[in-house]
Amino acid sequence: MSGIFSKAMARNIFYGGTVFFFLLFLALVYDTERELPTRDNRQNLSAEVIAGKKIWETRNCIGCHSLLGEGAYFAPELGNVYPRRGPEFIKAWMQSQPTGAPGRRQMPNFHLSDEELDNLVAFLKYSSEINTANWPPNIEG
Amino acid sequence: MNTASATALTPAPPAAQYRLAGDLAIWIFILAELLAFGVFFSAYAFTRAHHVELFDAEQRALHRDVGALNTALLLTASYFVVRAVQAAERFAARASSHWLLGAMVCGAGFIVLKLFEYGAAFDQGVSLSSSPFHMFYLSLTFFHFMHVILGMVILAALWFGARAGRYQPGDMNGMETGAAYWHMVDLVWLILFPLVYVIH
Amino acid sequence: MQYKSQAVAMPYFIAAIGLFVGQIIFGLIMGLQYVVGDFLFPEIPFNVARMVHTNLLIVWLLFGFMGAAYYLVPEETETELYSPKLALILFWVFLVAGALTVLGYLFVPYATLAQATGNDLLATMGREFLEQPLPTKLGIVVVALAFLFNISMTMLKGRKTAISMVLLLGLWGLAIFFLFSFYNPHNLVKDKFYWWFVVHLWVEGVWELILAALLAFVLIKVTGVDREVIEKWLYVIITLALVTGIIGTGHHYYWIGAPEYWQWWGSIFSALEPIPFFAMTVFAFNMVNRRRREHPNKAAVLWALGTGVMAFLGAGVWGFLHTLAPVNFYTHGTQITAAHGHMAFYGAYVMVVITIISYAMPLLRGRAANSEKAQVLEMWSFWLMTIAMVFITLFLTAAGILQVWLQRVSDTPMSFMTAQDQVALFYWMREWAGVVFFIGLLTYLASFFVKGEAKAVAS
Amino acid sequence: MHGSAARATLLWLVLVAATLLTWAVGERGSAGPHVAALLAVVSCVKGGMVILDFMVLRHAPPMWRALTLGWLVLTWALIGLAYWNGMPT
Repeated sequence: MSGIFSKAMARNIFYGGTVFFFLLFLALVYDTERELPTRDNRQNLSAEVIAGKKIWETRNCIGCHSLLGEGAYFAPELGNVYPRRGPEFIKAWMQSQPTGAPGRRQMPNFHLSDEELDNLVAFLKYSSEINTANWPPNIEG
Repeated sequence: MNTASATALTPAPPAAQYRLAGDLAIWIFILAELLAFGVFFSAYAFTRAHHVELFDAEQRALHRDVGALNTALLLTASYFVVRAVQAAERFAARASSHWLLGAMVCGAGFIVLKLFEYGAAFDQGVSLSSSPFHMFYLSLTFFHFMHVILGMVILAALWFGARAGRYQPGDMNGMETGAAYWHMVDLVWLILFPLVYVIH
Repeated sequence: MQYKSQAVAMPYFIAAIGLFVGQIIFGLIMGLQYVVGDFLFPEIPFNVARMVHTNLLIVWLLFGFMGAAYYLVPEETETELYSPKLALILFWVFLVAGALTVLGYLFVPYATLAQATGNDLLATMGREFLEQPLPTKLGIVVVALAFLFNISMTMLKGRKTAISMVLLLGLWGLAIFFLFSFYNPHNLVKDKFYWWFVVHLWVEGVWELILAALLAFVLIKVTGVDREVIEKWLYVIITLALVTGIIGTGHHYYWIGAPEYWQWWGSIFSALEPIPFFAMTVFAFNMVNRRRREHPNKAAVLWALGTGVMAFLGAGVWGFLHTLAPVNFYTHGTQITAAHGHMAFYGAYVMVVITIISYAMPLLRGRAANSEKAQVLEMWSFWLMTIAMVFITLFLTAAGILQVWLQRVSDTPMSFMTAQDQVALFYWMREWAGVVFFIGLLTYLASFFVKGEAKAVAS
Repeated sequence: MHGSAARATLLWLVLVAATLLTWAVGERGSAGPHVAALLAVVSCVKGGMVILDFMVLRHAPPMWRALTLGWLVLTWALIGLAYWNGMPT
């Protein structure tokens, strides 16, 4: 017999350890909330950007694309598409979909109005100005 | 027959018998914690290698006196905990609870000094994002600080237990488990202090 | 089956398996769209297929968890379920809500669906895995609360074991963290930050409690090892899981605008995340080796051991591969992530649900274990699906490494689509592995219908 | 197995004295590999005392002694390696 191993102690350590690390996590979350204003580009959250985010969501863009690396990996990263392609290209691209090229991946046409396109572009511009610790490694995303 | 039962009742000589003081569950937990701290310490050291001058300069600005005093407080608390365990092992529950109280006073002293140190640091704009050194300084000491607080909670539980006469020879698991955790908190600080406050 | 009310688990298990089939069919569609881009376009665009694929996965796992709870809790608490009728009503509510949601995805344009379901009142849609319309999200909350009420009331009136407590804790955590799906701030960084409170704190937090509890339950039953031994190891394993997993959330905060110290906190703690999975594997094998009885249900034992190994490989090893910030800088948002996601979900959650189904279903059908023939077929399906998943993961990993190399590391980086064309061969191989997986799944289905000499219920 | 009070007191005195030494080195501002090595050794000795005597691992199964003492030495070895890496060449 090299020692004791009791269920009650294992249980106490589970509850204690969980509470401990959850509190630690909350402390870090609290600090993050304080630090975010310097990084998250909130000063540029205009009405257009907010409207653009909603268009982004209601067209389920994340189902093919990634944004800051999160989402699906079927189509290009869009967190930095604004500096990569520029606003006019983005709008023209959206309007010319789908390409219909046989065998190629297809993007639906969402029939966005000019205003909606501008909002979406504003959202993508705002997203590209978030401080992401220099991610992605290069402009191709 | 009689010989056999007599042998079973006589404990084996202690030296010949290995025994882990404290519950196996806490030792697994301690190992996991030590691993996390060990990786964190190494991360500090390897990051320092890239920013030697910054680390050395900002390290000089820390309160070494407070750090050293805190080391002494933790060591004393650990010593008191040892005495508390020893007292409980000779049926001296009252003495044991007094030693534990002493350990908690030392722990509280650590916490007060640490809060003072943090207050001064925050006033100077030190934050997790202000520099790599500050990131590690705050992360490591705060992670440890929370361990001290948890250790205090455990010591308080032991104190109540000791006063209720819960620990005695043959029934030391709770006390030894709590003691092992507290010593771990001490052990980690014995690396943290020279590493973060002194070595450059 | 010792308690009559355990029978409500059966429809849950059947629904789970049915939706699993649906999930895999949509997975095959997506896999093909990766290489034949216009396949089923415009009828089922990729984003719709993906939404169905991932949402079906979540819903069928939830069906599995709920069925498992209805089966397990009466037996653990040694009392009948508080309300079997409520359990059956919830089953139909959840099934109909789930089916309507999927039909909505398939037949209504997403923007129209959003408008029709009140997304303008509270915008929660269009975020990965949380695409469900508002009524569905609310329905999930209602069903979850009623389910938890039923289970908690059952627990209150019966014996409280460690296994049922841990399971309950996991299920409550699941419901509570889902509430973050209603929080969708305009600020993209905060949106993403708290989105992980649902996703990460589910799969690398509270779901692990459910996983460990289910595994512990089945191990007690099939090995006959002392409950005391199994339950204390259960506690140790879930302690390690949460100690590493909670702060491990940080590995999602490297590149989404959160402060940079998360790179350290996230790397250090998530680097330790394989430990609990390793412990679980060792634990499962250890218990089976120390078994005190030969349970007639060999297939369930195989699934239980498989869960340990595959969870360790998928969640532990494949997670570790890209969790350190300097590596993740290059791999974030590539096929490496997809590789990890597939094997981790299969190894940890799919397999544990199949484990409990494999153990409980014969008992629900009035026998200790299925016939030898049915079990052999089920074990074939185990190997087919598991090996296929290993290959899916390997091919996606290969695709990912190549993608990272061409698109991220190279001095002259390729554009996304150019790089995708370069790795098409791996996508083809992944699709074929997917077909094998589907064959394995069909084999699994078939194993339910194989007749033969059934093992009688052990007295 | 928890030793005598006198031994514990002696260990405590040694530990506090060693802390004073570390503090004094810090106050003098001494730097360089020799100083770092000295402080590492002092820390290892102190840690060893806590592990073997306070945590009573002296009487524990060898595996546990190896794990804890090994952790102490390995951590300092890694720190030493990093220190050496950061030295001006």
